[in-house]
Amino acid sequence: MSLKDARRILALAAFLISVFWLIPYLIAVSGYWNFYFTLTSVALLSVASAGVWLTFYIGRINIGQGAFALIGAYVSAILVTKAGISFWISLPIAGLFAGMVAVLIGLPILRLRGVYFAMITLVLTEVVRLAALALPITNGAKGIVSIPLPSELSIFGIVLIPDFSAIENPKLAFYYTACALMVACYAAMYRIVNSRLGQLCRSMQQNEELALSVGVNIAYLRVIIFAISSFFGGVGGAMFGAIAQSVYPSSFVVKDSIDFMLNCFLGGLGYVFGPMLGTLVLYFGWDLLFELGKYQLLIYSCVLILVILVLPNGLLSVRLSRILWARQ
Amino acid sequence: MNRRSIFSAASAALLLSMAQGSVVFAENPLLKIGFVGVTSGPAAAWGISNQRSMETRAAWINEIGGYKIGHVMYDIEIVSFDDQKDPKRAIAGMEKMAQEGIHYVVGPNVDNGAAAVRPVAEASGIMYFPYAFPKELYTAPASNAVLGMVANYQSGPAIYKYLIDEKGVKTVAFIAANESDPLSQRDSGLAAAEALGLEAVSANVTYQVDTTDFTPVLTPVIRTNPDLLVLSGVSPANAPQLIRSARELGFEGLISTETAQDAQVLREGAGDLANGFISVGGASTPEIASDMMNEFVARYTDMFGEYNDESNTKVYALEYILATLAANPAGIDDVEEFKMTMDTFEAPNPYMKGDAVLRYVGTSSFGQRRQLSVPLVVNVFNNGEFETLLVAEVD
Amino acid sequence: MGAAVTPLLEIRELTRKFGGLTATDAVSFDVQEHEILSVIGPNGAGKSTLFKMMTSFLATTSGEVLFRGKRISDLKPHIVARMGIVRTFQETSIFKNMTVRESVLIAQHLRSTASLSGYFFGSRAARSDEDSFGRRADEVLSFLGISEIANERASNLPQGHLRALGIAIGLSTDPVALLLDEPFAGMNQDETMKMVSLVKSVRDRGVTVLLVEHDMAAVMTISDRIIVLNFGKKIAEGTPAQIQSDENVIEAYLGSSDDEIGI
Amino acid sequence: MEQVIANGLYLGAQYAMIALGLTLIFALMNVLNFAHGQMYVIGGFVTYTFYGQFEIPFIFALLASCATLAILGALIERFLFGPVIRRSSREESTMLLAAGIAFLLDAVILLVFGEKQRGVPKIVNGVFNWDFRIIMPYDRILICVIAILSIVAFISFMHFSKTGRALRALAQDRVAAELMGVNVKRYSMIGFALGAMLAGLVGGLLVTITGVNLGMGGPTSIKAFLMVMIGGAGVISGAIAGGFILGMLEAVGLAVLSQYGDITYLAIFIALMVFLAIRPQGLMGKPWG
Repeated sequence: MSLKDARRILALAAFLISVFWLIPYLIAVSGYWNFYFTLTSVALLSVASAGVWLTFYIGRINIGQGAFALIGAYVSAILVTKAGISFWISLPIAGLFAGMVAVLIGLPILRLRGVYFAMITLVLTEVVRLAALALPITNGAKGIVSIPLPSELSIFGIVLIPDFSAIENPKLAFYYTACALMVACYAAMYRIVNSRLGQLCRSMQQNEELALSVGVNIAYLRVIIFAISSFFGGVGGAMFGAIAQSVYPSSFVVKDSIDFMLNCFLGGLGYVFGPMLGTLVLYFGWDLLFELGKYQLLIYSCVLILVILVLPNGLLSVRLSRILWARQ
Repeated sequence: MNRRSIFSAASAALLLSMAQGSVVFAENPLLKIGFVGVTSGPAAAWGISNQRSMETRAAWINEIGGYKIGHVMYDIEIVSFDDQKDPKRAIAGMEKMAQEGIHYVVGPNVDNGAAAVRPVAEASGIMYFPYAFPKELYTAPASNAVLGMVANYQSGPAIYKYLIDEKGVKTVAFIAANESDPLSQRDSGLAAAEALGLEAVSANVTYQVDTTDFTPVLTPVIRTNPDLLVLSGVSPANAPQLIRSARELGFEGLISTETAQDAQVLREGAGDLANGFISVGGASTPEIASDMMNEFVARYTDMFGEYNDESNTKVYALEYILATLAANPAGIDDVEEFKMTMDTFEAPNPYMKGDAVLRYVGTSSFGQRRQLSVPLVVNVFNNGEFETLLVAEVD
Repeated sequence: MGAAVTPLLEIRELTRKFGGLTATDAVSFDVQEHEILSVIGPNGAGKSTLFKMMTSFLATTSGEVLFRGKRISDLKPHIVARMGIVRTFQETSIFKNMTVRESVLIAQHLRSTASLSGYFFGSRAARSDEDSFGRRADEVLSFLGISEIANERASNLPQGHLRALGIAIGLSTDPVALLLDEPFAGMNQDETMKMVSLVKSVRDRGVTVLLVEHDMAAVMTISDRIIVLNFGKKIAEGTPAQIQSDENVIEAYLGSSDDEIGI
Repeated sequence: MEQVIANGLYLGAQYAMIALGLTLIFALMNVLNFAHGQMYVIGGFVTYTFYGQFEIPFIFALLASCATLAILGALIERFLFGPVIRRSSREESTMLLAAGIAFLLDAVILLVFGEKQRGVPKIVNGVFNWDFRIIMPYDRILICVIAILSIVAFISFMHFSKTGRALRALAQDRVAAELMGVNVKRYSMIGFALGAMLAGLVGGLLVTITGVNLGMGGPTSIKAFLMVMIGGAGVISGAIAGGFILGMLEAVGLAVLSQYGDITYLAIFIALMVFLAIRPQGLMGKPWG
């Protein structure tokens, strides 16, 4: 094992320990219970942002992740409330459904690049919201409310996940679930980026024509990547629906789509863990500035602009972290 | 590594600011009341009128030495959280309120926010006072939400009935923004109108929230030539444009809405064209405003430069919370005590002339008392001012 | 029937129209195995369009391309590439932010045996692919004499190395026919001569090479045969000596104001 | 039907003007300016302040809007976009900056002008009514005419003035323009200022009809994006065409689909997606990737 590998494993261990042990410990000691929800949100939003990052990775600006998050939230909510399916089964179905929609939409629109793709995805967010308002199965404007908390998941009588409504602290349970999702999602991303798959994606991002002429099936690859991206969006959205126990057509709107994209930019498009850090800073930053009252938005935007001026290639372009983040 | 350092810096910053916060008010014990709502972006007016009316009232109370609950005088502090009209943020806001040990929170302002905070509020023992109408929030088994205003399915029938009797209205048309809250309000308004025997000649036309020119939207509606045009759930920003476009298209019937509006905005945006426009308001019209209401308006204007008539209805939530706590001081830390008091609570309404009372209502709509009895004041706009058309009460 | 070997590529009546403009007009010729064939012509003669159609990057308006007697027009570009007909482009024919070795690794994609999910999970096929790709990449780089720049970023390379990289990318696909688009453009005498010998050595590996080129001196030295296009039409075909004395060609070039072409 | 066409024309003229500034900035710097709508709102509020509050003649208030926005645009280009574009490795990164600026302007608007909807007195009273076939208030007709005149003036400026030609050269090919001796830095700033000024102008014009509030910014930007896409990104004539087409689509869509209310915009948006998927470069644009 090389030194580099050893460092990586150490960094991973440190990350896992801080997410699953240190942060809960600090929260318990300091009594800031409300950070659980904020961090849960960060974890889930960073899963959706990871999807956007993946589409950036194949050279597409994706401002449509809100649409897939909303689709995911509705699929899960409908399955749980109308079909009585366990949330834990509905979660992957929500992701898969979002992925399927992505394949259908992606086939025609992934041919586009640059702002053209960006605009279509932006319109897509609005289309899904309007469809949610118009379709009967989504219960229209009234939304789906009073969704039960996730129930028990057991296989052969062995309880894998306890019933959330029965446990003492569902906040903590949601936090652990969200973090587990996040870790799984970023592990998958890391693997994609550092395998040949990642090289193929980068070849597409940098020169689609050349990639095509050396035999890369870019049409197939980009649909697959877009589907994975939307899968992340769907899962993130479904989980949010479970926490809020309600879904409305306006649960994820254009602003969310834009936020997902901004998370990626802020963290750095060249770094796998960019969207995670970007989400943390953008989302958590807003909460921290809560004390500023009416100047909250002013200070928030000024800080944001300053960060962009100093680090136009994202937060992670500060090289203090070669150990943790593989530079692409 | 990075994440951890940000986290600890954050905790430090928060601790520091909280320490400062508690130093400022030292004389009386502090009672914190929360506000979670939208104070930035397109719908900012809703939340800001809410927040400002609470801050005005709190400053006023503190100036005169505090609010007496039990044997203690409390200073009131308003803790506000801007949810940006995003249900995810609203949950974070409610968590923050729980963190601050707050048990009474005004808001959120929209349906999806109110629905989203419900799990947190119930788990953390928070009573919240949304300005959102979904009945599920107020009907058992839900018990922590209290509707902060008159719902449109309550005010609508009162207005329609009045217009049928007094103005001979027979046909009605609805127009709403293509968004959850206005659409729900349109649907319930439509049901109410039909129950009263009105014929709905147009109820399907909607507009995008970001519409700035309503002529194309209204053209087909006006063609149906209704006696009454209802602007369901219209935001104060859109109301003057809608009125203006309708009048310019030659519409001569009545126009009404079941949401609160601001006279200044109507005056600027539609001028004389808004004459005769019927909306729901609070109690600031001269006919019914008490001295206390007038002083409230004066103080609000002092503090923030300009009054917003939407605050007429929004002044009540804070007053109700404090008065109910005064009636049963045990409620300060225990919302179950508060809930028990709600069923019997009654106090004079300081903002209205006459013998109006503050009490909790809602049994006929929700099966339990989970609504503030805010006077249902129906105003008509005339030459730049609101005049009271009728006053009613909801049960 | 005659005992003539089937040509590697047969171009038959290939036509492409853009709106009212005819970019190539019923162009036909054959490409034999192991030859170096150049396509020349004044600017706008339709050379690049021709290459694009041969590799399916552009749909044909009419006509067809046969590869070893089988029709390949209308196939997807990456399928054509997989059959061994590979095109490299002008200056931009690189992956800017990749190293030379990474680019060459990517270029071997059409020889991969593992599936995408295989690469994700690191299946046995994927691992053996990676090994063979690596060996092959090193071999190609040393063959072209550019091993020392293997870990340089493409965006940092000088002109000459860029072209070599372009050829390396083309060569790593293990092509049957390599279509080079202006490989000598913007090079000085020295660089051009190096490149010429490089192209020749590629052919000596058994690869058929097609060129689109402006540099007459290089074309004349390197080509076995030359096709001349003018205004989308083929006006001449033959050995360098034949072309140099062809009246149509001389007229086409004199008639054009293209003075970079020194005939 | 006449009413529908009149509505469409009127909507189209105002949309086209909004899209013009956006497409100019896009053509020059390849920046998708998310803050364009906020600039429009500021234009509206400045005119409101001068004309509505201080009762200065409308035309001067309008000029004040233009001047404010031109200066603001120049500053934003000089100190924000310029440096970031030079230093970022992927040009999309400017989107984050644009969004940051949009947030900032939103915050400033909220603090300076407040949360309420604002309106100004009508500049012309009366309604043109052609036998109930076309009903159009005179102020709308006036604004529509001014908008069309401004568009014509802008196009002439781009074609016949030295600055305009330099800007067009810049838009076509930055490198070539630099080689031809165009001062790229200076003209980028002028172009951005001009784009912002257009936003201010249309904001100032429309405040007389639609009023203004702080929430109009974001949706306006998005609508402007759509128009630019329909016409073709970075093409002036495309933006104008896009504006008129979207205006017509809305007018016709709302008239035809009004009984299905909820799905009018759904239909418009889906049609847009299909159109863009088939013809990504829009009506007049060149493919860009």
